[in-house]
Amino acid sequence: MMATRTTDVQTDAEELVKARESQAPAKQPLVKPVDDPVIYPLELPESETRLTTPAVGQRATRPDGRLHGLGQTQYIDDITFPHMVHAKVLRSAHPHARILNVDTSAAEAMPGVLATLTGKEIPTNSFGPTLQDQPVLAGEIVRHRGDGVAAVAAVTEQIAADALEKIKVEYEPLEAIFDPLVALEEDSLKIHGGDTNVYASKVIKKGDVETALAASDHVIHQQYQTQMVEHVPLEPHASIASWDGNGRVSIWSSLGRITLGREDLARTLNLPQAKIRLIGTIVGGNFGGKNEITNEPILAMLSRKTGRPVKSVFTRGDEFVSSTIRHPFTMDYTSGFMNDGTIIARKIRLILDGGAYCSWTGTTIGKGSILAPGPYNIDNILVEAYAVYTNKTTTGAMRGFGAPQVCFAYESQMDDIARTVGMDPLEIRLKNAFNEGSSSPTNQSLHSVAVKESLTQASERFDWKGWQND
Amino acid sequence: MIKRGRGMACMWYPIGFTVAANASAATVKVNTDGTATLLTGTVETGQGALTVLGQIAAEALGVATDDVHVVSADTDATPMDTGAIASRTTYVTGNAVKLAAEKAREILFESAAPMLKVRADQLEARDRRIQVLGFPSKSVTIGEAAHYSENVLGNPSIGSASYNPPTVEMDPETGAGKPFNTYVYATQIADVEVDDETGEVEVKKIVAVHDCGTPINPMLVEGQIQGGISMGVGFALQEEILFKDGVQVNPNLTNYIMPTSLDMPELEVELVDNYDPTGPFGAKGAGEPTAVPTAAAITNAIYDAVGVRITSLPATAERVLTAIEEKRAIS
Amino acid sequence: MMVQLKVNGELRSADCPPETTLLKFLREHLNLTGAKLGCDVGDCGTCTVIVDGESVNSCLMLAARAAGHDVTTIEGLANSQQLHPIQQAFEEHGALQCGFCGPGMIMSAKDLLDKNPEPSVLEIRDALSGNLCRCTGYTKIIEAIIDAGQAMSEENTPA
Amino acid sequence: MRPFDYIAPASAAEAVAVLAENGEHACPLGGGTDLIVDLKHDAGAINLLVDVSCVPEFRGLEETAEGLRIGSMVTFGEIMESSFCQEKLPAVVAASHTVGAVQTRNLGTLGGNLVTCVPSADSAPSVMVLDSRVTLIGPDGSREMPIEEFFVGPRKTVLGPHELLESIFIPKETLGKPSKFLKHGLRKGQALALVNAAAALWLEKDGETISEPRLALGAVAPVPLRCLETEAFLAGKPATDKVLAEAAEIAVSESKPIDDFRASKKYRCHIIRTFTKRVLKRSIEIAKEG
Repeated sequence: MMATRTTDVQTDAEELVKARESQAPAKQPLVKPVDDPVIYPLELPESETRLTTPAVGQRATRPDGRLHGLGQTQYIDDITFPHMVHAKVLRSAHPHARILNVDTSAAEAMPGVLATLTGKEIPTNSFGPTLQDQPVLAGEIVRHRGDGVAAVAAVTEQIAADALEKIKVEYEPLEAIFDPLVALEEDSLKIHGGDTNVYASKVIKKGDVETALAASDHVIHQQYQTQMVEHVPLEPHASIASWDGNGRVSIWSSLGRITLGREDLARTLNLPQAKIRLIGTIVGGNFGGKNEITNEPILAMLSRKTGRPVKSVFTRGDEFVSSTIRHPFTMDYTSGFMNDGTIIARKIRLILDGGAYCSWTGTTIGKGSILAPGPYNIDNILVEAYAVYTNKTTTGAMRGFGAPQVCFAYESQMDDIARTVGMDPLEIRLKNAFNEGSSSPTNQSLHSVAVKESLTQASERFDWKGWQND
Repeated sequence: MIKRGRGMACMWYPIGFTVAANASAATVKVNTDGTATLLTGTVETGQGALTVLGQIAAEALGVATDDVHVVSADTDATPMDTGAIASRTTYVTGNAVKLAAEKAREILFESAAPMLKVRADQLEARDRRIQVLGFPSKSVTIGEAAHYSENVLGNPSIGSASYNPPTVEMDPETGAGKPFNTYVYATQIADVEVDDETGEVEVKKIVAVHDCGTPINPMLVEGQIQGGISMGVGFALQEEILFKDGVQVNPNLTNYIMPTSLDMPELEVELVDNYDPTGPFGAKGAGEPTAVPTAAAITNAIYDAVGVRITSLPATAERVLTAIEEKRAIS
Repeated sequence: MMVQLKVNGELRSADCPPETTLLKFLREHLNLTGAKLGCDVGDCGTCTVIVDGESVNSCLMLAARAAGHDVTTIEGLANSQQLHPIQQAFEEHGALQCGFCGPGMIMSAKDLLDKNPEPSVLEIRDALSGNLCRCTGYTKIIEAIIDAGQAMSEENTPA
Repeated sequence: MRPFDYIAPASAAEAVAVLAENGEHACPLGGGTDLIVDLKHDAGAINLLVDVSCVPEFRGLEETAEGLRIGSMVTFGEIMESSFCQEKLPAVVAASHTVGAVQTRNLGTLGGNLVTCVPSADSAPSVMVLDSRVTLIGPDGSREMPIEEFFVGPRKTVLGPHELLESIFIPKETLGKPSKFLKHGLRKGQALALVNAAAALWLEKDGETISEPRLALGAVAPVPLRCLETEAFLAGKPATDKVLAEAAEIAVSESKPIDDFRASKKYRCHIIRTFTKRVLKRSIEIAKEG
């Protein structure tokens, strides 16, 4: 049910805020300057690169680049609407807990606070690109510290932030798991119920890896690990929602994928897609981190409750704690190879720390597994990969979907193989690298392959052969 | 003592989603003065996607980049797009844009054919004109053709199209299949200095040679590679979200250590000459793969410098020094 | 409190609460949104403006503290005829991608080039170390600043 | 930020009076690079900022017959740009250069850095090795003390409730004394120090014997640490690698580094050892270069 605050209450709140005149921002300069000091160039010639045909291959300058340099680009936080209010989200106090009660009454009573929202009020409180296992605002359980538990809309950001401190949440703390290897254990606590914390797995099998390892001149094994990494877009996630008299909601968002974003909004808000307009602005850095909805449904609900446009901008802290991050991988690599450096077998096991929710793990485990053997002709391959839930920050899409992790492993091992057989790192790679028409680990015939070309060209540019260590 | 080392790493990376449909649609409308408007549902997230898509539309229509205005990212106005993800925009959305522009161009050819008294299939669009193949002096401007088409024949030059990369489902037991339609390849080589008394690693230079098929805009591809490397340097040496009892201990830019301008090496970037017949004008993609091989190139260079294998990232000074000391203890 | 200061050569004033930072004052009271809020604690540099000829993090400076001083923001660089040489060079080099760091980056570059028109690469890197960029690896930004410095020197050299 | 009031007094006396009038609710504001960040997180009881950054008594670099007086509100940028400091106080200039980045150095002040009194304060070791003294001003007048006595604990100094740091004084005897500052952080730009080290010393006429050695380390103890035992060991010793190695061990034993997410105690000890040797060695080289 959508509770709408009465006009009286709103007016009261506004009066109170007005009374605190010195604390509420005055939106316009009181002394209007005679000449606005902002003068933008209007008659600038275009760069030749934009005027030349053929267009492909030109080092064409970017029309958005000029506006960036002028400070004229409008990111979400640069947009304001009349009567716009600000939302903040309260984050979980525990990595894993049952929510017993959320009491927002003290927050709602604060002057300047127009509405609050809890997970129970979200029509369909789940989303996710593969599994819909993530709540918009946690309803019954929080599974990591970044989970939102309640939201506030207030006339200023500061009042909204102050109001969060007035929200009383009763938790029953639950056992939490932070180590993916512990989460894999049979008797471990199951973070999303069921009988396992493994929520995605992948197998890539080619040839007969065990026989080939047994037939190899050399077998080496190494475990590699990578860490959790944040995207750090310079622009924090931001959005504005505004409900109109026709029952349509317009949402300006820093999302990088609006078509699917609108599907998620329609689902969570239980609205027809035609009633939702999602507008992407210039995004101030994405890198995979802005490919899911975050506060958008919350703002839509708050806009409907308050009758005002509602904006929220992540703090830098929210950006770390509540947006997705890169999956840490634990990677076991065993390679079998011959005295001449030919790699004949590679056996790989990948454990992905999946964090609290699935997010883009499906894509990450898929790409990570397919790419894991590296760009090499290896006839016998076995890759087994598992993603497990932990009570940590949600891991999702980040530039490369698992590829930087597995590349760290397979390329470290290439050098160790080279050393084992006494070959130069360049030679071992040239010997094993894909050719045009090579068969990939999934038996796909590859076209426009350029591994060897890139190796040769890079080595020449670097002067690999002439290089001396000192 | 400062020890120097070099290391290389190569990589492969797919374009688009893993098997799953990830379509893009696009609409191109040629205005009656020969300029054009492109509608795309993708979002500019900094890569220069809109510039590249505009260049693709311009190329297909035979006009210049500046002649095409790109409208993007509004679900009320622009066609569906899977979005700025999976290094797919140039390839997938680019193919959709090219197909849409070609449809609009076909309408121009049909109207220009009677103007030039030839068949439509004898025409080409280039240098802002529609001209007879082999007889470039016999031509009309694209604006003239578009005006004639829209205002005389009543057949506005508009094309809409979509593209989804063809894939084949993977076998659940073996993974066999065709999860992606195309891949890109690259090699990066790092030159590093390691202070063997502190474990500090200074990356002096990285040479990066990447394949992206045809570079639609080489300047933007270089920018992608340089930026990807900076993420790779952070991944290799410094960046890590740390936890204590499930709480992040460094959720801020003071203590989460990403590279500043002083931490980035000199970068030398080149592109492999390549052409993918399945991509728009031979193009594949460039976004994500740029960040892939950097860490391995750096840790291989660390090995070359001081003889220790870093198996756990990031290779912080403390971790490198610990490895050096362990090696000394053994030998 | 009433705060009056000079912004981009013009006297501007507005009534704001005493806790208003210069960044908030510029963005919310003067509608100059070129300076950005990226971290709010002086780490990222997206809020960089120049006060009395020195670049500062406007998120760490109170508007009250800037009262009576001379503030230059990204909006004050170009005029109706031309881009500032730094803006021109950034555009030509494709030095900005997502652009969010751009206004701060350009203001830091201006602070540097106003004092040292021919900086070395290391001096440029040092001058930009308070401006984080996640898109570009800083490479094209540095190239653009070198070019802009040359262009500014030529502008200032009598023919 | 939570609401607070702001006042910019015109003199030191006025500043002290305003602070005294408002008790614990008032807080002096310098460059603000630390305080404004703190206030954004939690303002506590503070509801009045007393901006002392432009108070004339706290400003200015002044050369007197006795030495150099640096007003507490002199910014790191101003120190770096001063040709006098570049010539006579290269270690202080070098330390100033490692504080934050250009924008924070243009706001942040030497006095503010000392008053904030975090163990890793970059400026502290560089002024400690020059036998600096500080002058404080409060309701009961002013007092002066060696800088080492100023620091009490993490984020705690001897400053009384309404007392302010007026200036830092560097005696003429140490102006131009061979000195060096080194910092080890987790990256090059905007680095927080894991360890920072400053040294100053003379060589006797023989060009070998160390005289009046000073060593100070940052981020190795609850307060910036003057290594008195190491100094006592070094005085009168020849400037050999062996002596420096022994000095480094003493410096490690004088330090009490912490274990935290940035680095282990073991690693910090290692860096203390390495950096003590390096900073002394560089100081000796500078002394030899004359």
